[in-house]
Amino acid sequence: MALAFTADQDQFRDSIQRFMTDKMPTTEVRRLMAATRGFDDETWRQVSDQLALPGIHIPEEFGGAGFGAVELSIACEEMGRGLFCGPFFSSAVLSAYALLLTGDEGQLDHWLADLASGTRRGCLAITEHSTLWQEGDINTLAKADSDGQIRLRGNKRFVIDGQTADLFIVAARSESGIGLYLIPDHDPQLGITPLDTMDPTRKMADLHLDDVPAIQLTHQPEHLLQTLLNVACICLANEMVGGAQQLLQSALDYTQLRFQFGRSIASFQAIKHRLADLLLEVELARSAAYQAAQTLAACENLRSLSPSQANKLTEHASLAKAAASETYLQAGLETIQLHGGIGFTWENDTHLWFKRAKSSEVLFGSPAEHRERMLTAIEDAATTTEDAA
Amino acid sequence: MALAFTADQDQFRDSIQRFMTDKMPTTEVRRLMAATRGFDDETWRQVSDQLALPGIHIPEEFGGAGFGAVELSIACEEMGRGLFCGPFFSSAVLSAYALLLTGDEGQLDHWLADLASGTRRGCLAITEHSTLWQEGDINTLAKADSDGQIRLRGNKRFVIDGQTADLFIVAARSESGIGLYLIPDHDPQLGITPLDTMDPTRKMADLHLDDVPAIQLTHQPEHLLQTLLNVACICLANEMVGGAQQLLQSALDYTQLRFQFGRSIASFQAIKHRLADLLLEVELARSAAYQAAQTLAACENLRSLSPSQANKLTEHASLAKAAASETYLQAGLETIQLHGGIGFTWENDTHLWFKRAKSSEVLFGSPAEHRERMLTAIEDAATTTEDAA
Amino acid sequence: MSEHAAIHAEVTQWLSQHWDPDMDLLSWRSLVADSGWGAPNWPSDYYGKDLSPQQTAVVEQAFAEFGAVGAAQSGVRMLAAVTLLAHGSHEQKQKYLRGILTGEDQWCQLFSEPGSGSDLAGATTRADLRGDQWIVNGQKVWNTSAHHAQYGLLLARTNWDAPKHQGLTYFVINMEQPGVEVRQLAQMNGHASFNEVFMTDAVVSREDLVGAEGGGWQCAMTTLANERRSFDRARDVAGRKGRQGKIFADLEAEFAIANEPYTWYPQRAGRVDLVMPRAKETGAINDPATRQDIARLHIMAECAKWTGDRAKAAAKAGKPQGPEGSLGKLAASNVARLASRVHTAISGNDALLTGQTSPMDGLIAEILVSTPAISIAGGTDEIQKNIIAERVLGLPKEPRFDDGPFRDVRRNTQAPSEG
Amino acid sequence: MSEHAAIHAEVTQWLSQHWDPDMDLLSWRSLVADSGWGAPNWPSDYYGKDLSPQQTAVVEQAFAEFGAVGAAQSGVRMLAAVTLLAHGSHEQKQKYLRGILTGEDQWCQLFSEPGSGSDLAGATTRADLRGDQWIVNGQKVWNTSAHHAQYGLLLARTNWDAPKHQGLTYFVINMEQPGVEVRQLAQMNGHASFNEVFMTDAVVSREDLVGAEGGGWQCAMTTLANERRSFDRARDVAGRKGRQGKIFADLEAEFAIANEPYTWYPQRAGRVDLVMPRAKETGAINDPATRQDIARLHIMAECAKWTGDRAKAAAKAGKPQGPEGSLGKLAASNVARLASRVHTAISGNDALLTGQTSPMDGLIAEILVSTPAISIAGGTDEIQKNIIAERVLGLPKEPRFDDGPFRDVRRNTQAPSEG
Repeated sequence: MALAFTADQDQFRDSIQRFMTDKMPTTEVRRLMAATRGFDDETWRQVSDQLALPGIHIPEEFGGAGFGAVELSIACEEMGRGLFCGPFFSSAVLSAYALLLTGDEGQLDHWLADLASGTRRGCLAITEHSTLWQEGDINTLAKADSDGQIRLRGNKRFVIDGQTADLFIVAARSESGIGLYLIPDHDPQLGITPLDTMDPTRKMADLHLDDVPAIQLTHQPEHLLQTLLNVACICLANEMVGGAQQLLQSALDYTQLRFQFGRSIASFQAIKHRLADLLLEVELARSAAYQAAQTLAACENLRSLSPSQANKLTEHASLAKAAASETYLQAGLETIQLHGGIGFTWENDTHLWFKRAKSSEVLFGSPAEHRERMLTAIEDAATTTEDAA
Repeated sequence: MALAFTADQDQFRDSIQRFMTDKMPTTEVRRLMAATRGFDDETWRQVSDQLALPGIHIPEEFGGAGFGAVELSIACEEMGRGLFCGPFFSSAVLSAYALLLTGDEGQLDHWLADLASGTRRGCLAITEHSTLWQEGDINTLAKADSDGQIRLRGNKRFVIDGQTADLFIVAARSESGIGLYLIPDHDPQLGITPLDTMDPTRKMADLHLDDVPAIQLTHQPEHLLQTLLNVACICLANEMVGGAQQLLQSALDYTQLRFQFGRSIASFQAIKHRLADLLLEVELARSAAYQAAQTLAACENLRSLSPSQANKLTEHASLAKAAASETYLQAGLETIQLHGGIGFTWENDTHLWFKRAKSSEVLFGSPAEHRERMLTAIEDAATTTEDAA
Repeated sequence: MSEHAAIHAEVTQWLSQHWDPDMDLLSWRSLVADSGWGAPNWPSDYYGKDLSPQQTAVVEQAFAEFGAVGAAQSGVRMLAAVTLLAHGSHEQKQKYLRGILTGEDQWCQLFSEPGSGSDLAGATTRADLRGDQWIVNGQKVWNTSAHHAQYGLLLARTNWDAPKHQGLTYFVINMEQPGVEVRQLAQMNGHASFNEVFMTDAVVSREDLVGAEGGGWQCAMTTLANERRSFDRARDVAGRKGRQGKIFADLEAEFAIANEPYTWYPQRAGRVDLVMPRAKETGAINDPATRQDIARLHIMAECAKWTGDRAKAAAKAGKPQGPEGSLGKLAASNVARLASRVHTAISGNDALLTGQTSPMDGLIAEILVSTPAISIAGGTDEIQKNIIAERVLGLPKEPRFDDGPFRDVRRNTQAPSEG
Repeated sequence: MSEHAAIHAEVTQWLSQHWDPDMDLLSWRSLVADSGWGAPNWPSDYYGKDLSPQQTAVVEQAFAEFGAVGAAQSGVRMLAAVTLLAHGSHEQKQKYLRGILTGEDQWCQLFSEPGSGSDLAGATTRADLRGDQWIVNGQKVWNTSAHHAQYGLLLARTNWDAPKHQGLTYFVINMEQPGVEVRQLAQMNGHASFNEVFMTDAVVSREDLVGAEGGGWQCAMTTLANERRSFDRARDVAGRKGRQGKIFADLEAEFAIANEPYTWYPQRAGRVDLVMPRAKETGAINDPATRQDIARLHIMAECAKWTGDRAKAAAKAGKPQGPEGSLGKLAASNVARLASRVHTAISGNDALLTGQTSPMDGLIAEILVSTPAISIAGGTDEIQKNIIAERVLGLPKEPRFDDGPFRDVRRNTQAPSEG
C-alpha cells in the first residue's frame, strides 16, 4: 500500500491550502463562528465550483470528480488545518457516503448530483444515545401511513449542520430493520434545535421528528451503520491531523519568536524536547490517518465488504480516530501552555483549534470506545481466519 | 490525623538508617542475593536484638516493643531504601499480623513471642491463583483425619521466604469457612520449591501441602484475608517509597557528578524538569504510604473493624499500593535512563532497586487491580453511609 | 490580668461604644482606621498601634467575637500598604494608607507585560523624568480590578544601561488620568478576570516614586511576597457573610465585586468533587476503563491533599520545610488536567454543551475550557519546575543570557522603542 | 548483451569454475578476495574492480542466485574497510583490507569511554608519541566483540590544547598485545554484549595512524555513518543459513559468534508480537482495563511501523525526507516501554519468574529487564530529542560550554590525568 502521495495529490493539497489561506483566515473563522448560520454561501459556492470539493470522491456519472477516499482525506486534513467553516463534512462526507451506500440508481441520479455540485447541503442524523451508531440504539421509527407515505418519528442528537441543511438523511427502524431515509427539505413536522456547544466552529442541532414524510433509500447493505461510522472516523481523523499540525506549527512559531531571560523560549531544552515529543505524536497520528484513508480507498465496493475487509476497515478507522483524538488534544494543551498567559486569551487563536480538538475527541465515540472497538475487530478477524482455516 | 513524625520516630528512623548503611551496603546485598538462603543469620540476630525490629509493633505482653503501625512502616521504608535482605517482611509483618488477627491467648503466647524475638522466622502462605487473596481463590483444604489431627492439602504460590522459614501460616478452607493454620516446623509432607525470579533480593517459594499436620488458629475474624492484604499493601507501599527515594537520590547524585559537553548533565533543563517531576511523584506516593500507615494505626482493634473502618482501610491500602507501585517503577526507569549506558550494567546498583520495583509492582496485586479495589471500597462506604442515613 | 486579656478587653470596650451594624461601611471603617484598631500592627504614626503580630491576632479575635467588621484589607490594597510601609516616604504613607483601610481607594498591580511574563524583571514600560514629572509609556497586562482602581503599583524602567534588575523603579500611579487606558481582557472560557493597561505619556509626580530610583525590584519583591496572604484575607471577609445590617450589605457588595474575577477558579481546578456524582448520574461508573481513570484521579487528588497536610503538620511541629511544601502548585496542575480528561470521558458528547440542555448548566464545559489556565496563571509549570529543580533539589541554575546592560539584552519586539 | 548482463555472466562463469561448498570458508574467501569479486566496488588496486554501486549489486545478485558465499563483510570489519578506503594510507589498505574480506581478522571499535558516552568527542584516552611509537593510555567501553578482535579502530586524544574535536586522532591498534586488556561487561539482564578495553602503555606504530594527526573526528564520522549499513549485511548472511556443505557450516558458526551479542535485542524491543497470544493464554484479554492498554500498544506500534513505511515510500518516490524519517528510534523506545508495562499487566506475578515454571522459559522476564536499554543504546532518547528539535524542527542549539582548549573543558574525573 503506497503511503506516499502522487504529484497530482500534492498539487491538489496545495490548491486547497491556498484557498484556505485566502478565504478562511481566523478573522473569517471568528466572524462565521459568531453567526448562527456558521458559514458563508459565497465561500461555499467557490469551494463547490472552483475546487469542486463536495464531489471530489463522487463518481463522475453522478456529477462528481471521480477521485477516491485519499483525495477526500486530503481535503479533510486541509480543512482541519484551516478550521474551515462550512457544510463540507456533513454534506460531502457523511451525506454523500450515506447515499452511495444506500441509494438506487434513480436516487443517486436525483440527490447525489446535488450534493456533488454543492447546490444542496445534506446532513446525516443517526446518533440518539450511544455515539458508536449501534443498531440497537436506533429507536426512531419509520412507518407507512394509510396512504402509503412513509413517516419518521423519533429524536436525533448532535446532527452536524442540522440547522442549515436542506436535505436530511435519517437512520430509522422499520419491520425490515435499520435503514436510511431521506427528507428532501424542511418540513413543519421536523423540529430543529440548534445546540450551544463550546466549539462554535462546528454547528450541531438536535432533530425532533414528528411523523415527518420521508423517502426510503432502497439498499440496506450489511454493516451499513458501521461502515458509515468508519468513513466518518477516517475523515475526521484526517481533519484532526490537519488541526494538530496547525497547532504544532503555531507552537513552533511562537516559542521561537518569544524571548524571555534574553533568549527565545524555544532555546530552553525542556521546551525543545516537548516539541520533539509533540512532533512524534503528530507524525504517528498522521500515519494512522493516512493508512486508514488508504484502507478505505482499497475497498472497491463499500456495499459488499468481505468479512476481512470489514474488520480491517473497522480496525484502522477506530485506530485512527483514537490516535488522532489523543494527539489533537495533546497538541491543543501543549500549544496553549507554550503560549503562556496569552494562549488562554480569547484574542489568541489557539483556543479555536483547542475547542475543535475537544469536540472532535468525543464526536462519533471517545478514544477509549474506539480502542475497544478496534481490538474487537482484530479479534473478529482472527476468529474468521481461524474458521476459514 | 498527624502526618508529621515525632522526635522519637525520627530517632528510630535514624537508628535503622545507620544500621542499614553499616550492615547492608550493596556489596552485602549482592552477596546475599546470590545465595539461595538470601540472608545472614548474624545480621538478622542484630536486627532482632539490637534494634528489636521484628517485634516493634507487637504488644509488650507478647514480647514486642509495643509500638504501632507507624513505627513498623518506618522500618519498612528504611529497609526498602537499603534493600534489606532478610525475613523481616515475611515474618515480622505478614506472619505476626496473621497471628495477631487469629491466635488465641495461648497461641499468641506460644508463637508470637518467638516471632517478636526473631528466634523463629514465619512465612505466610495465601496466594493460589488470584493475587488479591479472594476467599473464593482458596482451594487448600483443612481436614481432620481419623485421630482428629488436622491436615492441610493443596498448593500455595509466591510465598515470601518460604524456603528458609521455620514456621508456616497457611490459609485453608474447612467446613467452618476460610481460616489460618499453623505448621510449626518443616515436615516431610510439606514440599518447598524455591522460585527463580528476576528479583533475587526477595526470595519466594511455592509450597506443596500433601496432608501436612497443622494447628488451627482459633479466631476467624470478619474480613480476615482482606485485612491481612491491607496490612501487606500498606507495609509494602512504605517499603516501595523508601526504594523510590533511594533511586531519586542516586539519580540526583549521578546527574550532578556526570559531565558531558562541558557541563553536568543535571544542568540540562530537560533533565532538571524530569527530576522535578520525579520528586513530585515520590512525594505524592510518600504521602499515600504515610497516610495509609496512619489509617492502619488508627484501627484500635483489627479483629473487629466497623464497616467504615474496613472500607477506609481498604481504600487507603489499595490507594497506597497503586500509587507507590507506579512511582517506584517510574523512578527505576528514570534512574536507569539518567545513568545512560552504565545504568544498564550489572555492576551499577540501579538494577537492584529497579528489579525490586518490578517485583513489588505485581506482588499482592497489580496497580490496576488495586485502583479497582480502592474504588469499590469507596462505593461500599458510600452505600453503607446511605444505609445508615 | 494578662496583657493579651487587657488588649482584648480594651478592643471589646471600644467596639461596644462604637459598633453599629446600621452604619454604612465607609463611615464605620473611617472610625476604625482613625482609632488604630484597623491595623494595630502598623506604626502609631500611621493608623496603627505598634502592636506585635500576636497582639494583633488578639485584636482581630476580639473583632471576630464581637461580630464587628474590621478595616478593608482584601486584595491588592494590602499589597500596596505593606509595600508603602516598607519602602514609602512619610508623605506617601500619610497620603495613601488611610484610604486603604477605609476601602475608599481600590488599587491594582502593574507589573506583568506582554513581553515579560515569566521574566518580570524584563519589563520595558519606560518612565522618563521630564522636569518634575515622570512620563510613563508602555503596556501592562494581567491586571486584576484595574478597571475600577484609583491607584496602580507600577514597575517601570528608568535606566536602560543598568542590568535588568537594577534599571527598574517603583511608582504609585493615578489610574484616573487621560494617559491611562484600561481594557478588559477576555479569556478563552468567556470570562474576563484581567485587564490590559495602556499608558501613553501618563504622568506620575516625583513624590510618587517609591523607594529609590533603580530600587524598583526590591519593592516589587515585597509586594509579591505578600500576594498569597492578601487572598487569605479575602476569604476571611467571605466568612462574615449573611449577617443583618446595612454595613453587612455593603460588605457583601464589596466582596461580590472583589470576588467576581474568581468565580471560574473552581472549574479551573477541575472540580474533582463532581466526578463521582457525574459518573453515577451518567452510568460511566459502570465502565471498567473509566473506573481506572476515576481511580487515578482520586489517587492523585488525595495524594496532593495529603502532601499539603504533611507540609502543614511539619510547619506546626516546627520542623524545617521539606520538599512537600513546594509541590502544591505543580500537583494542582496535574490534578486539573486529569480531571478535565475524566469529566470528558464521563460526559461524552454532552460535555460540549453550554446551552439549556447542557449538564449542570454548562459547568462541565466550563471545566474543559478553564483547566488549561491553572498550569499558567501565577507562574507556569515550567517556572515551577525550574524553581523545584534549582531551589529544592539544588540543581544547577539555567545559564544566563540577560546580564549586562538591559538595552543589549535580546527581547520581544512589541515593547516600545528605547530612548 | 547489456553491460549488466555481461557482468552477471562473467561472475556466474567464475563461480561455476571455482565454487565448491565443501571448501572451508577461509580458503574460499581468499579465492574470492583475490579475484576482486568480493568487493567489486573497491579500487582494483585493493581487491576490487572499480565497479559502480549498481554494477556491484549485479555481482551480489549473481552470487545470491548461484547460492555462493561472498566475502566476509558483516560487523565492524566493514566499518574498518570503509574508513581505511576513505582515509587510510596505501600501506594500510594493502596490509588490512585482504584480512577483512577473507574474514581472518576480527575488528572492534574503540570510540566510547566511561567519561564520554553521548559526548563522543570528549574522549580522554590519550596517545603520546614516544620515538616511533604512539603510547596509548585510557579506557574504552561498549566495544562489541573486542574480546575476539585482532584489530581495533581507536579514537584517542593527541592534543589537549586544541578544541575537543580537533585534538583527536584515529589509529588502528593491535588488540593482541600486553598493554591491551579486554573485559566483558555484564548487563542487568544477565547478557554480556559489550566489553571494556583497558589500555596501559599500549603501543601503536606510527604507520597505523589513520588520516591526519588531529583529524580523528572526521575518520570517526566516516565509521559511524556506515554503522547501520553493516548490520543490514549481517542479516544477509543470516539469509543463507541451512544450506549443505562445510562452507555453510563454517558460515553458520561465524554468524552464530557474530550474532551472539544480539540474541536479546528482540526482547529489548518489547516483543509486541507476543502480547495478543499471551493475553489470550492468560485470559487477560477479557479484562477491559488491560484491553485498553493492549489497544494503546497496538496503536503505537502500528503507527510507528506506518511512519517508517511513509519514510520509505517518500524516499522511493524521490521526495525530500520529511520528519517521519527521524522519529523511528524515539518511537521504538516508547513502544518498548509500553510493551513492557503491558506484558507485566498480562502476566502478573508470573512475569517475574525465570526458572522452569516461568512463562515462555523466562522470556517475559527478559523483556522486563531488557527494554530499559532501548532508550539508551545507540544514542539516548535525550540525544534523539535534541537532534529532532535542532535538525528537524530547526530550534536553537544548546549553548556550548566545551569550546576552547580541551584541557580547560570541565569533564568527568575518572579520566586519566592530563599530560
